[in-house]
Amino acid sequence: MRKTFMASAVLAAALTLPAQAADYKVGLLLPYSGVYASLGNDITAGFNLAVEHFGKDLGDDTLTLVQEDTEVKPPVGLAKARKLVLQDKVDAISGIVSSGVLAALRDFVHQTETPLVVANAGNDQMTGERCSPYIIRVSFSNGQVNRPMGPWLVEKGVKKIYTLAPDYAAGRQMIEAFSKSFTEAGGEIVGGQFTPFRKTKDFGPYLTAAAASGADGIFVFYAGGEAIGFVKQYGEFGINEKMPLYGSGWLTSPLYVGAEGKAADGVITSLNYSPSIENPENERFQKDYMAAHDRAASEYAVQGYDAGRLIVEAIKASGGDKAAFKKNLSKVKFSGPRGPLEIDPATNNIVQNIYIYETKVAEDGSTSQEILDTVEAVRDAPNGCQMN
Amino acid sequence: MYYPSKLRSAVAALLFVAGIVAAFQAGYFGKEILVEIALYALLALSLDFLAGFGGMVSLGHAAFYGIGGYAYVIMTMEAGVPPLAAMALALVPCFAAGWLLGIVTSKVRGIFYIMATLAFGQMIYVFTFQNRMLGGSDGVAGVPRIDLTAIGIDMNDPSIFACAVVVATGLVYLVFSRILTSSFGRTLVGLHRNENRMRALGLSVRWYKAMASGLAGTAAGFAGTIAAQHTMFVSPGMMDWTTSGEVLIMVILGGLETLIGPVVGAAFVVLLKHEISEFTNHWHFFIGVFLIVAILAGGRGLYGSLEAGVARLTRRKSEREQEPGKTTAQKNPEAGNA
Amino acid sequence: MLTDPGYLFVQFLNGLQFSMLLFLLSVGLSVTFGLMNFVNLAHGALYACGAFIGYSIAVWTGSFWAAFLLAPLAVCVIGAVLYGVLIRQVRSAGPLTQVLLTFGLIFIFLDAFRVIWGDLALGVSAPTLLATNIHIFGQTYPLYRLFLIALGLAVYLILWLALERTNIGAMVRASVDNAEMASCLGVNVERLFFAVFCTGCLLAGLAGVAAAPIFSVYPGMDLEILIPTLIVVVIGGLGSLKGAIVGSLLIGMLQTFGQVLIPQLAGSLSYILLGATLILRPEGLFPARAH
Amino acid sequence: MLEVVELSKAFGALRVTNNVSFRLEKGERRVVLGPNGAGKTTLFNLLTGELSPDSGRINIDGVTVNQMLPNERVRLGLGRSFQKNNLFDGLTVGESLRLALAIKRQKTFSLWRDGTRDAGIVERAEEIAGMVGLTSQIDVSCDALSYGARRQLEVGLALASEPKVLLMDEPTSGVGPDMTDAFTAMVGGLPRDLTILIIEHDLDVAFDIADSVTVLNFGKVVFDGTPEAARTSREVREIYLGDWAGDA
Repeated sequence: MRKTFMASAVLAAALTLPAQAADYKVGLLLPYSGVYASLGNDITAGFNLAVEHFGKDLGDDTLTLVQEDTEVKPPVGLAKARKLVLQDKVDAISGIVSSGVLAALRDFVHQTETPLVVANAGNDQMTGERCSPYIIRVSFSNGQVNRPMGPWLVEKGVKKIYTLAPDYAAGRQMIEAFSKSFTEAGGEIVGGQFTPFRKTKDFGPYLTAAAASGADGIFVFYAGGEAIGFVKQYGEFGINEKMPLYGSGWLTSPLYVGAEGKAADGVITSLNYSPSIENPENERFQKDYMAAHDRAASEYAVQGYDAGRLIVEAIKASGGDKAAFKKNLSKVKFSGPRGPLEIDPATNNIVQNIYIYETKVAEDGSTSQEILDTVEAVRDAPNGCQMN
Repeated sequence: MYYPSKLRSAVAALLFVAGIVAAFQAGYFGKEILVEIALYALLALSLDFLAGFGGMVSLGHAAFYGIGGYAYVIMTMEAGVPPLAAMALALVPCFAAGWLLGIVTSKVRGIFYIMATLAFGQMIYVFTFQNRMLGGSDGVAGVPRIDLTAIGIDMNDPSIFACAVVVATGLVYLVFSRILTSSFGRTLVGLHRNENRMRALGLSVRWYKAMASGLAGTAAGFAGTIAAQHTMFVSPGMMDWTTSGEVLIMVILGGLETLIGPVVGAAFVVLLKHEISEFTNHWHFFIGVFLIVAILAGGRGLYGSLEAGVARLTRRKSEREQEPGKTTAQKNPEAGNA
Repeated sequence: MLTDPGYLFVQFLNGLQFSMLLFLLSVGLSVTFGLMNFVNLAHGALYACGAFIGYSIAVWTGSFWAAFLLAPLAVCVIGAVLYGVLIRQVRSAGPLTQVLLTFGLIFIFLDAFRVIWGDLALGVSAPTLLATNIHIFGQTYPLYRLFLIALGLAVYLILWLALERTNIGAMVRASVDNAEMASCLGVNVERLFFAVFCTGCLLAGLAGVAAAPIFSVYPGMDLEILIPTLIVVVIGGLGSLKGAIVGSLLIGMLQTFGQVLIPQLAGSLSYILLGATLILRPEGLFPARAH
Repeated sequence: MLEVVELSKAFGALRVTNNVSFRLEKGERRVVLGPNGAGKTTLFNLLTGELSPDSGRINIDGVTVNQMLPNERVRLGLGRSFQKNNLFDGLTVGESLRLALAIKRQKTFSLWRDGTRDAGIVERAEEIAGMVGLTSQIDVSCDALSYGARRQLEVGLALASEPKVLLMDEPTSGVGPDMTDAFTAMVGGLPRDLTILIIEHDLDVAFDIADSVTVLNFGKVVFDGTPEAARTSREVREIYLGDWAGDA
């Protein structure tokens, strides 16, 4: 699918005096079919909203968007990236939901020196040992989201944890990051399992094992359909009455929490965004998103929104100089719906707040998120990243 | 029996020339699509060899694609084998896996064979997906391409790479065309037509099935080594059983048991997919409809229908030339294939 | 943990529950396989139909039980239409044609689900009556899952009685054994096949709606269940009720206890079992047709 | 050339082949007769190797073949035709015969050369087509042949495995009386040094072709002798009158 979006303004031209004007082209590389299609659509919606909010005063510069579907297949993603760079001659690419696609693209964008503004994929390595000056991540790293939960839980008196996550790279990175910070803070991982990715629908056997492990709580990473199945089954087995559930925030994402029902009540998770964050940026974002799409904006939409804003701000800061634009992408700082954001020059990963929140399910089934704690400006260690 | 008829050779030559022209004339994305077509063509024609001519309808063909890709990656990136040698060596495990699969499934037929190959493919898929040494779900990036700068060829030039892939596909086509006209090819078709009779005539059936499976696996693996270099990346997604299914669709839409038909099918499906995805994300739907229509229309596929049409025309012409009543039955290349 | 009988018993129930779901799916597929050598890869899509339609009915009427009763019927109607329009025309064609036709159907269903129900996973609540849990051997177990187990066993019993004790059942068995002979004896094999096919669709729809409260409902759920179902059918042997139930129990238990005891292998265990079966007993454990 | 010694085979309690013995000299043509259920097909399958005997021996050209697989026996010189046509639909008569010859002459291995086009094989295929009366239809696809022609090709394929001993399973089943005569003439025209064992139901065919006759009943040999002796044998007549009245 190819949609072209034009945002330009003549009005501002008289006010500023750019050295020159440039026509920017940005490729949105996202899954629009396949299992992650809903994520791709949310990110696109957020991105477009950012262009609407912030792209009105671009001066003589123009911004054109080209959308391409990655289908969640790394070879397809790479082929589309090549098309965007070599044929459409885009100045930057944004998007990328799955880490597999990101891994496939890494060398290509690095070699062609095409800035890639990652709006979801969280593979630690891409802002760690395999980092690149051209890969700028405004979403999160898998470790970043989960690390703060370790010390926080220990502080709340949770000493023993059983872990569960799907058996693929992201699942393992999330659990490893949590386990490390949790044990360093004095906690103990009493057991855990990695469940076959997208092949596990029945979590009964794992939940039964977790319940019998003697842990104080369960820490999990599940997203999408797996999250719904997991949380519901957690409730069905009555484990919610004796063993609290913790995890990374996708578990109780507003997208799915409605389908999870009562069982989601009291689940405590950490994430880089929650719709209930209170600041004017978030209020505006949620209000306008709701007006346009008739539903609350998800954590994916906000990543698209911030990616879009980052690109627009970089354009504004560059005065029509495309070389400066590439450099400015990683220098943009702003306070958005997620709070203050900046790009860590050591890794090009985002530095952002991580919110620890509790999901509340009311009697009538409506859900809300109560932020219990905010861990400010979480920054990843370089993890072997050397920019060059 | 397979004959490289004039029509087949003409279509093959036409596609080859079109491929070479496209390699130099098409836009960058056009070159991407060209390589994608060529890779699917390799998979489809080798599957046609196995399924169309040999009667072994496999849903595990993509596993060999993956084995070839991963073998190339392990050899170049872990064992330090030079890429060109690695490309050749990577074919060994592909042949071996295909051969073993052929031996093991030699007594399994029809739907059971389909299931057995599906299980084989899924086992390889799950093994790779869960194996962190092989990069697990994320796969392995940074795969090197073969280096032919010594003879003045730069494989990093998209046109040269696309051209090389088209030439490789053409060569594999010629090799399979030759194999199908060899004693082995004749025997394979005989096995498909009547396995019991072949056994009764004294043939040790399983060795031939193993060989056919090994050869098809080798060609699919060869495609895998190219795919790994093309994207400079391998991932378990290469081996998903739906990839095998898509290749089977290409074989059918192009024309089963024609060898060139599946190449036509690969080009058709890949182009159709890209055209449709220009205006909708729901290209699966349209491919599904096309497939069903093609099957209800007789299942000959695009090239198969062309061949049948030409055969009908020439038959009518020769009937007109001969006196009525003196016509002898024609040798029908499509016979028993409808 | 592994020596705790309560724990093992609950895992056994988990295995049984998964087996019953597989049984509901595989029995229809197996008998259509056996009766007419018809390969239906779209069987999983019919299961997903049951889940999606069930979801919509549950949302509209506010009653799970309405969905539970109506969704299977709706799937049965969809099956009947598919049969009339497409399947009848290829039912005597080779497995290749059937595989491809039904593969095409998978593609069509996949996008149809996305267009109608969207890309997001949906949840269905278990009926209030069953949305609780009970205590067995000091362990908590969801009542709804016990209901699923009972449902599977009840369907097995009904099918067994229907096959063994009724005229139609005798006709089905005779036709599976030798369709030519049966049609010589005056059995309308065509109509019988249609009836069996529709029953299979009904059961697939039932499995879909019954599974919806436990699993979530999302596009792609059909492909995920298809492969285990096919494995059950092939391991059990084509066309036999006994094969379907034994195959389901084998795979269900193997998966469940595999996940608990040898998690590293859990993903491949059923494929290994399938491979071994095909090598040692290519016809499956209890094929209906003696060869 | 072919020797069967005290061959027995039982399915459960049912002894389908009970201590059967006979021998064929080189060039001898023997017909095994018997009513339905006499154990003819079981005997045939024991000879080809589809079944293995409980006891007894089968010798081909002095070699005991009890443990051999069907295809190994074929290589040793045991050819067979099938009761139901078992042809290569989609292949022409010539292609089928050349393929069969290539298998026998072990020319099926090459991945490069087409051994079925070797001069020797092409000539021999034409010869065999001539022997079974299909010269004019050599380029016709098997599935386009008439039923009778398909029966002829069935025998042609068996001949193409260049057997020393040819086993034929009810070669005239389903063919009309005219064709039966033509068939008898065709067998009569086969090289005299070819040893032939025919399993038959039809008495007349048996008497026209055979040098010797074996009659089976309930798995046992009840008669072994010349066709003339069989005609006058009381035992044969009893079975014949009892079971074969319809054919008489």
